[in-house]
Amino acid sequence: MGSRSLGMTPPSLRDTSPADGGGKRFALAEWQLALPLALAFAALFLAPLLLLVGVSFFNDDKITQPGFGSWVKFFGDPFNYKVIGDTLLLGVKTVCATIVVGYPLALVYLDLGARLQKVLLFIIIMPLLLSVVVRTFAWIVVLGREGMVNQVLIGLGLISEPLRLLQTELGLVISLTQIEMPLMLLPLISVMSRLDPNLRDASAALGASRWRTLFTVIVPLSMPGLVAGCLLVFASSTTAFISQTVIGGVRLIYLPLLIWQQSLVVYNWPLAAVASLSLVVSVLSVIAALSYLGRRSSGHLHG
Amino acid sequence: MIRQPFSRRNLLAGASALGGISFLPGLAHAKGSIVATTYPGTWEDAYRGVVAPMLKKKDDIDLELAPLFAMDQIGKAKAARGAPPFDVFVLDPGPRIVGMDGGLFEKFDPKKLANLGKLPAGFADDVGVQVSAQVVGIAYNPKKVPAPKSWADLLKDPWVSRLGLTGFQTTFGTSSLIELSKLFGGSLTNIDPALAELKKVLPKIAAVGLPAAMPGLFQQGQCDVMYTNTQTVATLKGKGIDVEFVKPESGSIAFYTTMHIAKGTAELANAYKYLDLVVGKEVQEALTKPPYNFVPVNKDVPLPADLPMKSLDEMTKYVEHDWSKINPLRAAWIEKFNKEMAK
Amino acid sequence: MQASAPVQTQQAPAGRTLDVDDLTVRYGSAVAVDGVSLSIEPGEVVALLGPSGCGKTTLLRVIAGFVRQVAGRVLVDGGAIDHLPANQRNVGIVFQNYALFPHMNVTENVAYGLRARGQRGPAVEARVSRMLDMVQLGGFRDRLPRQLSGGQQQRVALARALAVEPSILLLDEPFAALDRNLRLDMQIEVKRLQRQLGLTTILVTHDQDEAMSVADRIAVMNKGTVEQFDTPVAIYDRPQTLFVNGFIGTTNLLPGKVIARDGDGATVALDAGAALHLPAPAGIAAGTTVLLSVRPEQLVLSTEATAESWPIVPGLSLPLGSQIIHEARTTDGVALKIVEPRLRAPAGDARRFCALAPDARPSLFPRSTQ
Amino acid sequence: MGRKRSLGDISYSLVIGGIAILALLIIVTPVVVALMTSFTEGRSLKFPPTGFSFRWYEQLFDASQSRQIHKAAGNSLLVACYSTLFGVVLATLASLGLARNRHRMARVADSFFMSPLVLPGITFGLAALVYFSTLGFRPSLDLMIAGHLMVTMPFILRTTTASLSQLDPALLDSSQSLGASWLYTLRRVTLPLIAPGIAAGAFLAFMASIDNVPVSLFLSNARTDTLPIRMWGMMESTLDVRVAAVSGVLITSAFVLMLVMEWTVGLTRRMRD
Repeated sequence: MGSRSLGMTPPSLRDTSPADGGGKRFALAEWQLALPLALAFAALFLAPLLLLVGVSFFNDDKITQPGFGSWVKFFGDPFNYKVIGDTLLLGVKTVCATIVVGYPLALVYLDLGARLQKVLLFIIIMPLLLSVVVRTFAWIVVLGREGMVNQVLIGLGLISEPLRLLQTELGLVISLTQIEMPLMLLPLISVMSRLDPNLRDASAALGASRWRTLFTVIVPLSMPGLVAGCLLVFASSTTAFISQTVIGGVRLIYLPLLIWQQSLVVYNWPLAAVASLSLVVSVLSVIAALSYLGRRSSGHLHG
Repeated sequence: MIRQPFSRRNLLAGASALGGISFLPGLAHAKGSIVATTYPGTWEDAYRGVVAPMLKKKDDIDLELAPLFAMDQIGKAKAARGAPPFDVFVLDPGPRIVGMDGGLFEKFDPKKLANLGKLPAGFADDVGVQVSAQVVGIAYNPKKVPAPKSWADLLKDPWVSRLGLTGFQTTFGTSSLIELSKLFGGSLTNIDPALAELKKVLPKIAAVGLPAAMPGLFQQGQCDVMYTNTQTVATLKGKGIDVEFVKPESGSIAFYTTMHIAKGTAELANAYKYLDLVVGKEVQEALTKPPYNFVPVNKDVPLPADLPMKSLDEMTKYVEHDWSKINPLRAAWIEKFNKEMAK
Repeated sequence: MQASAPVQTQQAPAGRTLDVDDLTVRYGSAVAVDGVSLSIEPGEVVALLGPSGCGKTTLLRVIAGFVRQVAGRVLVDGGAIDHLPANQRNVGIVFQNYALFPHMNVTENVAYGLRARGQRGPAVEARVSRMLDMVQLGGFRDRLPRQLSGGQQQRVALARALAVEPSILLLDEPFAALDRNLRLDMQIEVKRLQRQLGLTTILVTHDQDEAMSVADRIAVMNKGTVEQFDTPVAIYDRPQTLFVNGFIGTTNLLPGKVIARDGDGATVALDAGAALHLPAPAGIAAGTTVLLSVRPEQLVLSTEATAESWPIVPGLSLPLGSQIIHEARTTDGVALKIVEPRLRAPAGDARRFCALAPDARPSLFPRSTQ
Repeated sequence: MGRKRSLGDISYSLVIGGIAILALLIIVTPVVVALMTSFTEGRSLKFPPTGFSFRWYEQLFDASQSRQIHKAAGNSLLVACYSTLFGVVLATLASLGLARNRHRMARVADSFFMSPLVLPGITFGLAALVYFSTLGFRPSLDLMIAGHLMVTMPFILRTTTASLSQLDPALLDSSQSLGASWLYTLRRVTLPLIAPGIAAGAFLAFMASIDNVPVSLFLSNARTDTLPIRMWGMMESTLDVRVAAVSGVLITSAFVLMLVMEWTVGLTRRMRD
């Protein structure tokens, strides 16, 4: 759309070197500055991924017999479907949890003054910059059988036996909620703080309750941010290998664990390649679907 | 060897120039370095704490340790295809056979060990050298649960609800599960009964973890009973954790741990120096002491009193498994365990 | 009036001539500038005037060297500059938003062009001081652009463009971002500087008042072509196309038909109900339907009917400063605006007839068939 | 105001406020807990910590006892510095070339370069291992730098492209018509103005590299262990209390770095937009 009508500057041709004086100039097109990155990208990113696709079409772990054996083996096993399903489901659960917990925080952010907003934003971003290992470690201490949560709950007399939180999906989702929350909040806050503050006042002046305003005005208008957040959280939580194994243990099997076992424990590269390509395809297709919905909803809003 | 895009030394020089990390002692240039694997946990602590400083002092060689279980080492080495990621393996009997079959080891020349004479006959061959013995049994927290008596107790209350379970990735896990299986009609090559029994009590089991995670889970109180080796128990005790070792009624499992030189290593001479040091009296004696409690192989080092055996001759009284029969089945077992134990 | 000769001032350096020769620019399939030719005299100020998208900015950018033409030439003092990149054309340019470097103070901004040419030392400082004195900003040398008002920013932009002694000065909507009062001051200021330096200048604007007050000549552009290139007065009084007529000033368009021709004149029967004898261009024959264009101040109201007046229905009257604007409607439904000095206007709406003022110079255009 | 607060509005404040507080707790608690446990006197990780001491920090900073951790930290810093450095050069060049280019191919290339952000890290890690070992390379720091470069470069590309597209094109045009060469314009105008964007991106890339597990996991060996891998090992096997001390150091340095970045380049603003 916009890019066509604005597509005025031809893809190149700002002169660069005046070194040549008059006459013929050696003109380095500006886009060629992207070539070094393009080369690095091709050699270090695309080539490995293509090779991985190639490796998946071998039958044996010594990579000598080409064929579809690994694909047949992986998708012939119903267990793997369950693993894929569980992985995607974990992503969905984490997304839901971050929305439920994160959205109100974004609302509160909107009501704060500029100074407090800055502080809150700082707090929100901080975990993002903390090592995942550190955060996961912290959750072991918090969620453990003798950890903080259980001690508090027992201390309050709410439970007599410690809850089992580590090595359960509940514990995993809790810890992922913290780890992924910034990814949800940043796009959400970005979109919400661009909303016209008068909208809420207008809604209130028209007699809508705050709940009504929330669901009929704010939520629909913040949809693009929400979708962007969901996308990031989903992509990140389905592949959060460290948290999945350390908090989840080995009874909860998700694709990353499977890939790790196949590649670095059993050392069946073709099968690991199949598993990781399945991870890519399934995660990316959910993401594609989400962003399609996001585009539709934002198209809806902005005509 | 493969030429690297930019030399390591350049990088390190650059790194110290970048400031802030120049205090790192690792940057001091040593005469040589060697990468050896070690098992995570006690082995890692012991080799870092005892062996590495001795090797540095004696031969000015930097010992880099890669904590990996035996199967992982084999996997990494196989994957590297001729460019071994480390110079020396430490392996249990099963993976040792896999490594031999895969041609992962340099032919070993026992005569290059100055300490060869101190080892019992047959402890060094053209594959590698035995450096310790491991004893596997049950560890439990005496403050939380009574002492279990047999492998079967693990599946009964009160132990089962405090049990920490791990699969077939390790020798101690595999051996323990085989022993458990035998009690329910299984055999060396049939672990299905054990899995079937485990599955019945699965909802009660406190934790299922990666082998490396077990000591941590025990320490955190996530589980209070597990199968493991004597060294792990010793390490946990050393940290002030309530833990005791029991020998199951059907006997503890014992096996020798061996070290091997990786095929294609660039550090052949240093590897021999390292192995010679490991079986030497000094190291063996130090590792025998708490909190490491290794079973020594050097004839000059007496077995300490608190070990479960008095001399290496007793090894025959312990349960030993024929790994040439287990190995072909193991990959399938790992997968099976994953699937059966998955929620 | 004639197309004005360049205004020479005391010992000002002679400006350059600028010739644009049959210039065409395309963006993809769209033609932005379509065979434009202009000849600009030394020291002259020419305004490129037109609605947005008419190609005036593109023409400016071609002269500056930012955009490349597909055909035609640009010549300064008779020499083509098309092969030169923008940084070797020595063309000064002032942008609408001034484009001051936000991370540099006033001095650094003004010195930028000199430093970029490798000049250093006291000569640069002296030149910068002179420029800043010239734009009366000597006391603001260490301020950052964001610490200056809009007018001050514009003076800095001007000083920066002039510091490198450009051969041509290009002004791209330079007054658009200023408020009304400041705009007039700055227009005078720019004109003063331009006269003082004798710089050949091109001003791009969509504001006809600005073009009228600053430019010596105006090129009215529409859809990539120049519709008329003439002095402001000529453009106002004698628009050559309906577009120019409509774009410059306010006008009333009265439909009618030529009923007779004689020499330079024609008799036009207005649909509103009057027959007028007017000077007419040669191309309009008897029988042609035409539009008569009359400026609001060239119409008068009267109480009585004559052969040369037509009846109207009076509407609102709005006083506007010294003038008063009357709205009215002809009997065939055409809306009219009539302006007269407020003091001369009688109260009430007894005047129900409209006619041309005695000195009116209406224009006749053939009515397009569409 | 004078309007009476309805039941609905009160419930709104309670529910939204309550959940927001919970959210803050979830975000902050683990960080605080990790910090607290690092000062324990006990030899194992327990909460609440038993006693207060710096012993684990002392042990952590002791060169002989924690050589391996120092080495891993050194490796991490090295890999992060180099991959960020290369990333800054490559990504800045690329965004200079592409950010203002409206050509369709430029947009395609841009989204291509951003794709490592959504590709599961473990997949790329495996792919890189397969690729490099097929080419005959041993796992090494060099490979890790290459791998990290790919997964962290998008951060720099994103912030740099954003600040370039906020840069007024008239500034570049003016510079040019004032006689400045492309390079002079780059040096004096473009780079100074987009520098905060580059710096913010470089910071994010640096932190992402320091934190990276999936790529390091596949491309490291014992010589080239990185800090997170080392910590993961310590955390899994022995739950060494030094993990808490390392966490403490990391939390503190991340906090300080963030403050510095906030003051110098307005980090939070850049991450919000």
